[in-house]
Amino acid sequence: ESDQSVHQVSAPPGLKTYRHAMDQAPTSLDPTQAANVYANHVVVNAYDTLYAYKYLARPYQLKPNLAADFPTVSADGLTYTIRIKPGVRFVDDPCFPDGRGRELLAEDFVYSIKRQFDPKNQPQGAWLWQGRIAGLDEWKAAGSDYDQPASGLRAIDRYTLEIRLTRPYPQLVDTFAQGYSAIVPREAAEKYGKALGVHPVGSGPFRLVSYDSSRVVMERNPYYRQEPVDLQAEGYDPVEQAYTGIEAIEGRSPPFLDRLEIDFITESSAAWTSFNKGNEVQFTTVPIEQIDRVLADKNPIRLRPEYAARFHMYSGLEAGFVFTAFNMDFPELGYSPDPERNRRNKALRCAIIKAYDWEARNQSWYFGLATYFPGIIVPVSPEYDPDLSRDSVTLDVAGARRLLRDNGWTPENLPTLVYGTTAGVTERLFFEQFRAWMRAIGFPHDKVVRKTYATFGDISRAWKRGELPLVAKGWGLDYPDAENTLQLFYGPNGSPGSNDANYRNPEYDRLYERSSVMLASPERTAIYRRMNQMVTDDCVAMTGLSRTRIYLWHKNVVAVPDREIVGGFFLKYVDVLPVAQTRPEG
Amino acid sequence: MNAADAPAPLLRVKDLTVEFRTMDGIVRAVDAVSFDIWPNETVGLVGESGCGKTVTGLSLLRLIPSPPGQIINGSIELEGLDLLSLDAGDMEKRRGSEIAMIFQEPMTSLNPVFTIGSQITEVLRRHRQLSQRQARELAASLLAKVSIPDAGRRLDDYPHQLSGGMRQRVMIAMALSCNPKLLVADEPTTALDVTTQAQVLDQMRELQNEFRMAVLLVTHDLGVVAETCQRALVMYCGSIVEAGKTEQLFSSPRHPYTAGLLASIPRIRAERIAELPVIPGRVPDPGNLPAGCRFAGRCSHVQSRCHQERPTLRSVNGNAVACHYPLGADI
Amino acid sequence: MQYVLRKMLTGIPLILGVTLVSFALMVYFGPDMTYQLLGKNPTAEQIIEVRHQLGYDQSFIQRYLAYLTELIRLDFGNSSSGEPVRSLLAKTIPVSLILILPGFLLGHILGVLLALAAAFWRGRWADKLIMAIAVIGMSVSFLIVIIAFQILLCSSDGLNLFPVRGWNVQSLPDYLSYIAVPTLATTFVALGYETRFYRSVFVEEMTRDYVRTARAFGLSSRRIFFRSIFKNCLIPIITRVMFSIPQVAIGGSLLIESYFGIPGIGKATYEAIITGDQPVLKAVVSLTAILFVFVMTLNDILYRAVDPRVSLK
Amino acid sequence: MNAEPLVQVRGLSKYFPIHGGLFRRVVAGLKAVDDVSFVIHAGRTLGLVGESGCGKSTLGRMLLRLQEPTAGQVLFAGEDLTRLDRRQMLAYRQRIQAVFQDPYGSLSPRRTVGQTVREPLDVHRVGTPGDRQQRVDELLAFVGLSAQAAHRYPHEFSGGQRQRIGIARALALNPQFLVADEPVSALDVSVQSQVLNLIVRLQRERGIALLFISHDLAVVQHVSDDIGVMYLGRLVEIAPAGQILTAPRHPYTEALISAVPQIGRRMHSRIVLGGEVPSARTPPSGCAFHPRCPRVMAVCRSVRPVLKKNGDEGSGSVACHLYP
Amino acid sequence: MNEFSSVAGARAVNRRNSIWRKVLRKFLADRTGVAGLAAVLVYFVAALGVWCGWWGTDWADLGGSKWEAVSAAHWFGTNIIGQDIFSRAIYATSTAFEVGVVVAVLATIIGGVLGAFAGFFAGSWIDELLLWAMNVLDAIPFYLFVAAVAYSLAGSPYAMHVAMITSFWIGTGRLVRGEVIKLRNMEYIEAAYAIGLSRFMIIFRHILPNTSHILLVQASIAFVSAIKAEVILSFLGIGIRDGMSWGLMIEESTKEVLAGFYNNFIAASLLMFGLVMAFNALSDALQDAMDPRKVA
Ligand SMILES: Nc1ncnc2c1ncn2[C@@H]1O[C@H](COP(=O)(O)OP(=O)(O)OP(=O)(O)O)[C@@H](O)[C@H]1O
Ligand SMILES: Nc1ncnc2c1ncn2[C@@H]1O[C@H](COP(=O)(O)OP(=O)(O)OP(=O)(O)O)[C@@H](O)[C@H]1O
Ligand SMILES: [Mg+2]
Ligand SMILES: [Mg+2]
Repeated sequence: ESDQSVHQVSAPPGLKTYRHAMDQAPTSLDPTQAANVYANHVVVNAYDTLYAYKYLARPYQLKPNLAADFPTVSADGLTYTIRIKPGVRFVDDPCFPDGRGRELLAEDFVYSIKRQFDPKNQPQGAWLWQGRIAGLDEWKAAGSDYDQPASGLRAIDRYTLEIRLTRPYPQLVDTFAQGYSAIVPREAAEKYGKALGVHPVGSGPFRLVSYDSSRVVMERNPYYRQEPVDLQAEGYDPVEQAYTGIEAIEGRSPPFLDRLEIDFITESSAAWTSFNKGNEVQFTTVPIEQIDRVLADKNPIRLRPEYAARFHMYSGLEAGFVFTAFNMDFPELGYSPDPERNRRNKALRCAIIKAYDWEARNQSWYFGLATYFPGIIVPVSPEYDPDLSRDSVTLDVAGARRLLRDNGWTPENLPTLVYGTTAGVTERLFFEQFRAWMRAIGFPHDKVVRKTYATFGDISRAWKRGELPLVAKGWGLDYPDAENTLQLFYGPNGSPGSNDANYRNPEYDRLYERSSVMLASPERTAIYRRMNQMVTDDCVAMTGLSRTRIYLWHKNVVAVPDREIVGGFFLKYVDVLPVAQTRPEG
Repeated sequence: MNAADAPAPLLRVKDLTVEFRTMDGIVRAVDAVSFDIWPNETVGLVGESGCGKTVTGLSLLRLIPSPPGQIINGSIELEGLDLLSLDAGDMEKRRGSEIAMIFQEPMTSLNPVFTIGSQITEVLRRHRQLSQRQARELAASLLAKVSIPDAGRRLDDYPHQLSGGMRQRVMIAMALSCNPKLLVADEPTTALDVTTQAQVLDQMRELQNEFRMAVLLVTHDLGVVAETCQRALVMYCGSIVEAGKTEQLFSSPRHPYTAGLLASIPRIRAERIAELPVIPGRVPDPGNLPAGCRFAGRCSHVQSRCHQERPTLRSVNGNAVACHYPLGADI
Repeated sequence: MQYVLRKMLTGIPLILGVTLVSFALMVYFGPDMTYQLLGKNPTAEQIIEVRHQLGYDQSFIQRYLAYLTELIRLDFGNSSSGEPVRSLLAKTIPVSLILILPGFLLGHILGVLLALAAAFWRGRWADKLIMAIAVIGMSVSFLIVIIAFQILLCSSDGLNLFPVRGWNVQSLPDYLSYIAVPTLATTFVALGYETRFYRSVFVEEMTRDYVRTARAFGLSSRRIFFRSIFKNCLIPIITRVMFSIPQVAIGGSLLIESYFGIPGIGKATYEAIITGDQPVLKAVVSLTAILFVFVMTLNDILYRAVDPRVSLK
Repeated sequence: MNAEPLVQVRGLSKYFPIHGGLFRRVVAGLKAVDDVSFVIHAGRTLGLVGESGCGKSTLGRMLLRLQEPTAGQVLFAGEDLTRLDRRQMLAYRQRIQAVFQDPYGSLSPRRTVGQTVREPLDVHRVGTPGDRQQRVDELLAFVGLSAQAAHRYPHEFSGGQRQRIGIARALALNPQFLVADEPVSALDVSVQSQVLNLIVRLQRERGIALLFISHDLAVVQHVSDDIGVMYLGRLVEIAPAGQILTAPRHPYTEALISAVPQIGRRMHSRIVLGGEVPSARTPPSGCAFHPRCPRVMAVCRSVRPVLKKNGDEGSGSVACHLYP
Repeated sequence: MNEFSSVAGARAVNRRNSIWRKVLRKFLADRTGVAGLAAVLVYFVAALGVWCGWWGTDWADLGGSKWEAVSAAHWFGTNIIGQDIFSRAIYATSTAFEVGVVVAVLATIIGGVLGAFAGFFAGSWIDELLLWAMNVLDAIPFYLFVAAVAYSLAGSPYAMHVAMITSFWIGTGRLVRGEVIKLRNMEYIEAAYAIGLSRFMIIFRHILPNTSHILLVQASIAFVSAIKAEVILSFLGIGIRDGMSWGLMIEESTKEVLAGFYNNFIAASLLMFGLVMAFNALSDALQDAMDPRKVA
């Protein structure tokens, strides 16, 4: 009997332990709930996925993980055949007949994807495959009986999968790198039911020891398949990455740790203090408020010597962005049946966009380290166009005022801007900043109001129900393809879908539909860029900004940390050297 | 020990003056009070509410709450030893064993969460070298002395299980336990019913004789004084206005206040009288006393001298009286 | 015994009341979990599905009654992370208890001691000093104390003596190092209140007639103070200690737990409130109500043990 | 006696419930007042004496309908007050008024004397506001206070003055009957007589009937025409004042009289009762006085005596087996 | 025999409300109390100025750059988005008063009235019901209760006020109830019955005014508690929604202090400490001055 909460031992001396810090706790470790990087950090380490992103390659590149190779795709792009590696074992767990983990088979993958379509699990990942993989929706409609087959998702033998699509889906392989597609044995899901969320049974590099709202502790999975690291294949760049000492893992089989702890530390200050103490967490993202203390230089980013002596650093742009969209369904500023009003509304939106001071936002919140850009294709996307006109992200108060005046907007007839946020301090200051900008172009103080929501769930509800004229949100890429952000403005995705702006542009929608079945190509890139321009021209959103992340880790840790796209894949490659070897006392 | 008729008094109080600091300024609650008590004598201290009786009694034991009160002048000699010169610890030892005091409120004067037995034995053991058992036996016999039936078992009762009269008798038993030379009894029977009051007073008198102690009986009931005391002191506004043998004082009062007081108390008369004699007016504000005689404002014999000059206590026909124009005196 | 039984019976309406109010506030009108459980690109159908799963589509009465049956069975199912509520509580409550206990005890014990000193030397400089410190202690915000202590004691800018946060307790030294700062902060803040309260209790008791009686019979002031007065003061002391138990056991440590990242029941409850995790809320609310009734009963029993006046009625 | 008495009390009783058991059910009754009857004629005073807790106040409160009787009737001018509802009672409140014991507790400390005295007039809407003001001044003058007193607060007055304010309030509505519950017990001797004189005067000048409650026989006899003696909730003797003092019949009355401390008398003549006043919760069987009675007989222990008219020797009644 | 004029009448006639005068005199003799009052008044003037628009109007303006140090233009420097911290701290003073006064007044009124009813009808079902309600609300830990109210009334700017009032009235209610049970047996209540006053009139005319000393002291305690609770609630994100408060400033500062920027923290905590301290001194002195055992 391995009651996990009982033997929650601290790192016994001699065990190689790495303590990671993360700013939020996952709410569940069930792959059906692996909606964010927090959950994925644990899920992808406890479970296996068919594919994964390469450890070191940037931009992100896929590689087979549990799959033996990339899929074989039929000519029409509709049928995928995937072989998985034989001999992979689940960890030992009482859910298995004799308590010993059995072999992972293709059928387990089928089962795991079906779980995303079983309402009992309150799954969150179905949108990735809904309407795309044939038969799954029907399977769900028929009552989600796992013994019934789904026509498009089959295991043709123990190690071979066949997937049939309703239409081409170039991002399909990316979805198989998501935590959502992590592979769960049926025995565990049936034995633990809901408690699977705190009791993962997988075949990933680590197995769970304990988990609560303040940290998760995992230990090495002794059965994890032996696959020596090939740094070249992982995208190693000796010029950029040699300082990390990563070459030390070449040819060795992960995981290298005996024990992995992830501390969930909400307050960045606490994380920072803990990190600095030297004997607690060994990794942190540099809290934004520490930037001036830590950095000697911002361009390029360089640590101050006292930090450089103790820590390794990596910095890069996030795979995501923040933006504020107008809800076009609000007749006060969006679509209006009256063409004249429609025109004036557009002028209003454009004026607001001009008044939005991205530079100030960048300076005050990100110490000038973030990158702001026009449109909705983020800089880390391969399709990003660095030469796009920056007018839409350049402050132009005079121009904005002129635009308002020319279109008959006066302080009296300006609509009230309701800015919905959650209750945090940063959100409030964002709002205060926004209000000050709007006042600069003539909005009266009380026509820019904040509405707070208790939780992110509550504000999402307001967005999904179209109750707010402004939607200020962030989007993290699920996979490195601009399609992932372009779908945010696709008409049929309107509320309650992801198109919270309820942008409806037939031309845009047509282009989106066309590009969504295309493989990456210059032609597809051109279409993406045209769509991007449309969103910009229609003044639908104030966008966008990608933050720079700066990671620090102790010098005895051998790693290139990352938290983008799926998050957490790097953990199995982390190695820790004996402290005395590397830690210069300061 | 002095005999009752010996010239040396047991207690000699001279010029005792007590002041309180209050919001309304300094209040002189007791003003140059002097009196003597001889062994085994009962002395009554009477006067209206607020005239300083309790404060006088408390100052004999140096129990004036301080702050705000302070004895600012005078001496209190018990068998020739000035109590005011003792240090706090010394005084503590003498309380209970040489001079003890009991109070008016039998309901609240005992600690509600200890049995009366433990309260009595605590006092006993404080002053005498006794074992717990001896103390308990002694306590039981004391309770029996104050006629509490079934004394042995009653020791384990809590105060609230006793009636008011019994509680007051427990207090008396406690007072007797260490055989003090002087007992100050501050209105010990005022809160009791008449029939109970009679019982308790009776008892006190008997025990006083048995234990040969002197009692200063503080009360506002002239009837009680008349029936129990050999001598009486009449206080008015912080000073003694008249003192003397009880019978003489009550039969021929010299001070108009004493006379007025005696006349105005309702008493059982054969005939209903149309109107009781009264002393008009009210006691002056303690913080705002008149310059001359403090009774001048209410006195029916007042003369102009009374408003200017304070009379001092002097002997008139056997009574000591503080009045410029004492009644029935031939001047 | 009969008395205890009666007391417990009168606790039933209280439990109903507490559960009703809390159910209405936290569960019925509380945050809507639906949208947290939806994927990034949900459909209207999924929304209905999730709402049904969560029982949001039922009436208040139906949901409350369902809750009561759960309460009677003492089984509230699984929290939103999937963990059985029972094991969640079993994990978090002990942490909260041992986290808060030292501060709780220290606050009350030191409070009583300081109050004793202040009352004993009433009006003197010791009293004035203690009371001045108490007022200062009462005037500083708990939050500010926590932040200041954390900077002073845990950060590399300060003394760096204790862990900043977390809860990794395997041994006594671990335990002590984790609770040190929270305990200091809670004690610091509680002390002002406790001292003042207890001092006023002692002072009030010192003016009682029986104290004067005891003094008139020559008992030493020390003995009067530490024996007679103290026993009389036990009643308010017990009441205060007792009634702060439910507060600290469930809610009192919320701030500490969230600031120091300690996985206790306060934090778990708070998180359940903000996420609308109904099973956890229901369990905590029920537990609180039961604990409250229990404490009330216990308080009455102790009260009777101390005060002979009560026991006879 | 002529005509119908103003107040007739018939078999008045008040039992307070004693709770016990698991559900706090009523397990017994505390007989605070037990089957008391008497009459008071207009303009006359009945004095009521008895020891603490014997039920005097409870009786007084029942006459004022501040407490509901358990049994019995209170006839006022022929009307049974116990049957009136709240509204009907309001009319009678003007005719029956009360003076209370505690000069400190019977006046609201946050209201001026004027407001206090005026309040009955306001409640019953007597006259115009101007009239009321004038009436307040008159009343204050009657009880010997100046008109300025109306603007001041009770705590600025001495006990005797406060008691007079209370009397002024009681007189505001020109009552016919006054219940005075220990109106002078809390006062100093020298002030007591002032207030007693006032009560005598108002009774004489205004012809008010009075129930005067006190524990002090000396006080009672000064104002009363008749005196009733209560013991443990029952009336044990009632007779004209002169008679009861000179020739008490009940042994308790005798003891009570002898216990009053008197100037010019030494203690020896006193009858001292043994034992304690029993509690009303556990009244002795038979005659409640028997455990303390110096003249106790066998019958006293078992049979409770009833109040009987004195046959030959004068008027009055007594409840004692000594007088068959 | 009108001795009134001879003795007391000599003093000034018609000194109205002299019970309060006595309280005032006692209060004025208490030096810490007076100092507290003076400090509270200074704060009050600061708050008043904000309401009247004399100062603090630029609390929302982006008047400077990020994290400016103390200077003549910005007495406490500026915050992360360049707002003037001094203006915000002053503006927060008015918020503190707003929260404090609203909560104190309403909680005291509700506690007073309900407590008076419970006490007056002690033993009846009204009392049982009110006691039950008090126990129920007491049984729910304060911060959780506030959080629950705040989240269930999410969006309402007064959620925090409602929550605080709902929990703060209980203390007052219990005290008033206890006091009223004592008062109920006072003879002046009986006298009021005898006169023919209805029970409602007795409660409002005779009972409530006589609990005013408790009400005043409780109100001052509620005021302080509200200000202190606001800080913690704002920190937890369930306090003030719009506008500025010390709690919000401290919330802002929690991250900044580790960056070595202490201005928000110091400004807010010092100002708050000052007000709370002053108010504590004030309410202590009030409590002493109004203690009925020491007054009448
Ligand atoms: N603790 C105190 N603080 C201030 N003044 C006091 C204090 N104790 C007594 N006094 C003052 O001393 C005076 C005398 O009080 P004392 O208690 O001796 O009167 P008393 O004669 O015993 O009256 P009573 O018959 O009411 O007991 C009072 O007028 C009062 O003003
Ligand atoms: N509300 C009540 N509930 C229960 N018992 C009561 C109540 N009021 C009075 N009693 C009891 O009734 C008995 C008579 O009380 P009452 O107050 O009438 O006596 P009293 O003669 O006026 O006494 P005192 O001289 O002390 O004023 C007492 O034993 C008392 O305990
Ligand atoms: Mg006295
Ligand atoms: Mg009475």
